[in-house]
Amino acid sequence: MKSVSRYLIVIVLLAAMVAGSVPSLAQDVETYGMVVFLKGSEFFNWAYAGMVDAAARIGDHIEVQLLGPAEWDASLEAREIEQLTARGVDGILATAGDAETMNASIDGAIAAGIPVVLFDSDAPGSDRLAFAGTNNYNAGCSAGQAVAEWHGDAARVGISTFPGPDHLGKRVAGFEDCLAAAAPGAEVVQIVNDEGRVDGAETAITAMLQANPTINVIFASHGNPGPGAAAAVRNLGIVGEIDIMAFDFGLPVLELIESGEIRATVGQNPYLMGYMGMLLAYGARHETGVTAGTGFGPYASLVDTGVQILGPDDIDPFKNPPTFE
Amino acid sequence: MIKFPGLPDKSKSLLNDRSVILALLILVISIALSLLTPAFLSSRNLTFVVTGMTYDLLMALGMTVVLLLWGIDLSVGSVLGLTAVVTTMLLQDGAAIPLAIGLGLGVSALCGAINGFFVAYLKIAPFIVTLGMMSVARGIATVLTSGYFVSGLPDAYKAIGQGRLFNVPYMVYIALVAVVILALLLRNWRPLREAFYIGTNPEAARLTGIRVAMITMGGYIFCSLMAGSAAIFMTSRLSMGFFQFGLGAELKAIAAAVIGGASLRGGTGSVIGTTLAVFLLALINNGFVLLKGSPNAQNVIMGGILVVAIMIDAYRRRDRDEN
Amino acid sequence: MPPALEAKSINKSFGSHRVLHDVSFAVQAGEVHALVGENGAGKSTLMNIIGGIHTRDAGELLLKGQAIDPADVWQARQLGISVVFQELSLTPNMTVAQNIFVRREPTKALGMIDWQRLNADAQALFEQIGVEISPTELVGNYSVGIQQIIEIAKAISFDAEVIIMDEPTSALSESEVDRLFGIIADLKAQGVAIVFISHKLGEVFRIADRISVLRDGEMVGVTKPADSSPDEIIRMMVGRSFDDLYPPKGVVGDEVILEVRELSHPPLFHDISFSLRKGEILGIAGLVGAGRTEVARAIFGADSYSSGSIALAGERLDIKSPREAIEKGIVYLTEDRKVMGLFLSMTMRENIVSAALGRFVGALGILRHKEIAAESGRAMQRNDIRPRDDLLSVNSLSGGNQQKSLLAKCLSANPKALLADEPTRGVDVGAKVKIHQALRDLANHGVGVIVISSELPEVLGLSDRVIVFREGRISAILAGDNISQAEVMRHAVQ
Amino acid sequence: MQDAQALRAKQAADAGLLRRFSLETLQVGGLALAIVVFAIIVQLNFPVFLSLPNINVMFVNFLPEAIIALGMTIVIITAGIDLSVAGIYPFSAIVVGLLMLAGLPIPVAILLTLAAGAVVGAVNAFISNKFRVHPFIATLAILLILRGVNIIITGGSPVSGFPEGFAIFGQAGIDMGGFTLRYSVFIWLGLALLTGYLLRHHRFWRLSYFIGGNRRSARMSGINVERYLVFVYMLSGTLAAVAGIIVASQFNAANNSYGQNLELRVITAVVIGGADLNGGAGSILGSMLGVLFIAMIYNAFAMSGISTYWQDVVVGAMLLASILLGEALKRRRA
Repeated sequence: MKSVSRYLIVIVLLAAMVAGSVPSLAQDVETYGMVVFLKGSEFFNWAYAGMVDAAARIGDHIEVQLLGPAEWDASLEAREIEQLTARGVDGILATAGDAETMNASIDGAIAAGIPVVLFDSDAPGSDRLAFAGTNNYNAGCSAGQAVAEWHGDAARVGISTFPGPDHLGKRVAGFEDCLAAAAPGAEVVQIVNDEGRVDGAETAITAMLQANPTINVIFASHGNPGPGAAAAVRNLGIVGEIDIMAFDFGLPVLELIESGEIRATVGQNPYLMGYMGMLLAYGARHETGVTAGTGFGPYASLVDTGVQILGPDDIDPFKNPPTFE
Repeated sequence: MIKFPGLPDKSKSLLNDRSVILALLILVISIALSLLTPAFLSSRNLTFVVTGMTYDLLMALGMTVVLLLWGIDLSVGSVLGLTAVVTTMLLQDGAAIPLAIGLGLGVSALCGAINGFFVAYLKIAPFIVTLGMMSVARGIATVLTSGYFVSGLPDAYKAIGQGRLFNVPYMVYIALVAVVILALLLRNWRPLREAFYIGTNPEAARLTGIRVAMITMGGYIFCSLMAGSAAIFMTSRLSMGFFQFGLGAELKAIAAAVIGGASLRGGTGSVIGTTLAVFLLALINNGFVLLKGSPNAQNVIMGGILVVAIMIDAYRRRDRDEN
Repeated sequence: MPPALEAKSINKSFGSHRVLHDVSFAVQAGEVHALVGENGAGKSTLMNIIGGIHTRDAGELLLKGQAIDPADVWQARQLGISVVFQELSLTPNMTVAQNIFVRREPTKALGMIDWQRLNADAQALFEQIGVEISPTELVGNYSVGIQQIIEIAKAISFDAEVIIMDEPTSALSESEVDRLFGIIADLKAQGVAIVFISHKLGEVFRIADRISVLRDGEMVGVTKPADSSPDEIIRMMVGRSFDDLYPPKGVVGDEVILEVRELSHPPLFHDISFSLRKGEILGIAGLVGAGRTEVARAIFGADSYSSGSIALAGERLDIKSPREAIEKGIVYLTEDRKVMGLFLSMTMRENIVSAALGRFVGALGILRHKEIAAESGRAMQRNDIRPRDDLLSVNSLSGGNQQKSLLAKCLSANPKALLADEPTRGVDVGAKVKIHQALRDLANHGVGVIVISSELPEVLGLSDRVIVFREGRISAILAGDNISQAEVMRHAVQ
Repeated sequence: MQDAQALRAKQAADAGLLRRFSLETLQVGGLALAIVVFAIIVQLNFPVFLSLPNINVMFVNFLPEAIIALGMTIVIITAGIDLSVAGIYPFSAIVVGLLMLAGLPIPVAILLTLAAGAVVGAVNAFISNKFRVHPFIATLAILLILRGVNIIITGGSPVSGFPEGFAIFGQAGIDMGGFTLRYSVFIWLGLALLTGYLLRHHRFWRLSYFIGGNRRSARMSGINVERYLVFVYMLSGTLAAVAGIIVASQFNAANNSYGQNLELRVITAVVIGGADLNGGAGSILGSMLGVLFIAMIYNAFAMSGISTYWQDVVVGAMLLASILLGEALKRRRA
């Protein structure tokens, strides 16, 4: 039976690890959870940093924690919300990998008396109290307008994205609409599937550029294809001939902006999303007597955190992303 | 007088019949593509098809050896991610390039050694062992980076993946050399020859005096090292490290090796076949983009190719399976 | 009264190869009818056709005069024809009772198995044939010999009118054979027709009422044991006569090659001590499960032992793996060629040189294919393996040639001591003679040879000395030219 | 006489502690013990852990895995594997949604979806049988195809807005005060008890152990192995469709992203539960405990606030540990 005891030792160690991280269960401690649809992303780390900082501002009795599936699966994210609900946390910040899928879990949390604030991507059909985040259509639109400014009617654009996520679709639609509006002669030549991967983007964009030598702009609809697009342009030895509009400001993107290989990126404000989200949730938890829920009072229902197009001169503040633990 | 005819056809020859089928398929698709789009048949495009397939090729070659040994390695994608993260983090912290690469490859070899130890010495089903390693390696990569991209790599390191000779990236030469050497070794090198025996009948191999456990373990280490090498190329080429590198790569590698003639029941596998299969898949992907296919259909196409490959293989085997 | 089973003018070809040519065969109720012939003569094909595994090209099958046409094993069994296969058809991870009654389990409502009745039925069956086997034990926990009896019990449980036994004694010890023959006698008394396929002519003469001989797909004759002799049957089988199955004995030297001292690995074997001399063939007899194979595998490093010592040519060895054993010069020819010996889907050449690759490597472990081809060619010729094409896969060879390939593989490792475990199992007479001769030649060249065999005549005919095992211990070491079978048996069982 | 005595002696010698219980009992017992110990330790630190609402969430969250594991257990017992469940699961969620949106009555939509799952299962078995490829490859191909099909038929956007009555399968339930005991839990319980009982006692279902234990001998026993495997994979496909329908109802939406790596979670749970990938061994009870174990680990992470980055590491390590345990037991008995 020695082997069984060996097995038990593993379990005990694991449990001890869980137990070791127990927060002090003092009465006044409040716990807030953040649920993201893709854990382990620089973007969401910025958002979490905002949440952590906001929590610290409120007081050191606030504890926060980050949860989320490692792969993009909206149903797994909904599960995390349900677990936090069952645990009875004081507030949840969530980002909707798929709005429709999240509705039921969000409504469940609200029904259990837990304020839920969405950030980054909204679930407008749910009972969520508030949303703080980028309007993705507008973000795409800004990029489209910038590209129109760069090249006017001469813009020939290739887009790198992958099918599935709602917000990517909105960005691409916003981009296409605003580009067409600002430069009617411009054209989106082809959209390729980067499978959400950097190396996938490199392969797909290299092929796209060869099939369409007229392309002079690449729009990356999310964080990963930017560096892939730069590598593709490097492959073809046409650095400088193609303007890349990346998305978000991961460190590799910043580096490439500095080196001139990426012209600009669409910078969202994830830190503010987390910061505002935390404040909104805390506000909902501790209502002040001013009528809430109508967009007036301690928490608003919609906070647009905005985007800015970041060029080489704008990127310094983003070079030191937050770290945890 | 006894005649000594050439080497037997089965998996020993450089060109077995599977390779011929694949080569024909490649030819047909190439002709079709060059007729359909002028962009296809340029040396530049072909160079990039080959460059783009390097990572998949390295991993598929490693997988071929593991399949040959009647094993499977589901952890290669995660090992790639872990190696990428470890190497680039070391570089970011200012480690010398050879040291960083060495430690990175060391980590991948360690993953392979753990897989191999469980499979070869503890006799645990490789599917499960490497499934566990898949979780563990990816998890460690996540923990190490907390999800951040790793960047700020020295230029000399980037040169590995981005540098060129005669306008062809170094890594293409390295991959080609790897293919040739491995093809020769698979034919002539004793440990790899013995791998065929092990994959065909492990118990008989043991009683024949073949170091079954050691060679099996070596196979897993080799497979992980190939994934690690892919990680070095990928990070230096893309100038970054990321814990999600290699996500889903294991299934691609297995599919390529099987299409190339390896069997999940061990004992067969061909370097040339695997190489051609990877090339075929890369061509199809390339053609897909060149012809502006809908991005949505890509998965269906890949799955469909696997099914077709299965059918062709079944057709090819129909005589052999009589008994 | 029509015969219990009659096959009329059966023809069968595989591709262009004609396996059965107008074969007719009949067995009466209450008769034991032996079917003999060399491997490849078509016995198994004939039985597979009767048992529903293969379909015939032409001819008729009659069961008690009624034409039948079984589509598969199941149908044949339900018609009353049960084949006891050489490769056991049992599943090790299920209990004995479940194995016997698979698909016929007594059920309650809705197909739910009635476990009590199932086990009781199995118990009753074992009582009927007079064996003590637990219905609830997993089959995998029983030895191959007992499994064979379970297999036969399964065949009987179909209320079979015809039972076909394909080499039923190949894995049985002498006492188990006696038990089986008792069962056969009972079945016979109940009017069951039994077809008994065997290579062991001694057993055939002991039990058969009639003997049919197949050669190259044709029925060459039917005879009664009383009207015939083993020599005559052999002549019918091979088309020529054999004066002697065994080569003349050689000269045993004094030099000890292998010295085994007090080798123990409880509970499998205890205090095994013997020495093997240069040029000697040392036979090991005993019941299956007496520890013979276990000792050989321990000497070879395939399994471990707990105490004792082994010395080769005076040098004490500490062998931990077959690899080390082979490097030192000890080679083991396994009893189970398909599972543990050969690489069936690989070529003959690859099989033959598999244990000797170390001799053909150059710098950095690169193989020298020319030398490999030459060695393989020599081995093909020396061991008379047919067809003489070493690039065919071993799969395509007959059992005898497979066994010769296995021997060739062992010999290519240049052994100083060869441990041959059942070297002629499942092999026809012609190949048997060749293998015996090869072993003796080896001894004459100064190799020490140990032959483990369940066939007493083989052990006695081949060996210079005989070690008898009983329950994991050596019960006797017999020498001299006139060891009798009875004497060996006495030491083996008592 | 002689042998019977020897046999009895052997049995007596073998009747050590480990032999007295079956391997299955030991493995399932060990796992159950581990679950209890783990639960106690977590409970001591997080009193909410074993509260009814939290236990309810643990179950509900892993209900799809638990239902799919029922089929996977049988597939693995027959020495097969079914990766395509991770494709069938979102596929059936989408299909049932699209059919309802097309105006079909709920029962019809559900029946058609179950049939679709069964058909995909049959295709798996067909490819594997007909072309003699390992089910790993056949089901992998189907998984890739289905992932693509899911994107194509939805255009990448979610399907939602189902009729109200559909909520009964995944959302509605009995109000227990602090939480809702969903009807879907009863669906799972019913399916688990049914498959567990049939697999243990039904003549036809038990054949899966014969096929996995020794395919050749199964053939010899007159079992049509190919046809049986069609049944097994159809069952697995249908159960994946059940899970898909439940998840669609639970979230009132369907999305092609559902089911990422689901196949691996299910296989992990089934293997932790004692099933042997070489076939011939496994039980529904074990698999359900395996799912529970994984569900507990995930929940403990949500409870404790340890960086969930460690989750993958721990689940992988648990998988390896449970395999080591199984091997150690097997070897001890050998």
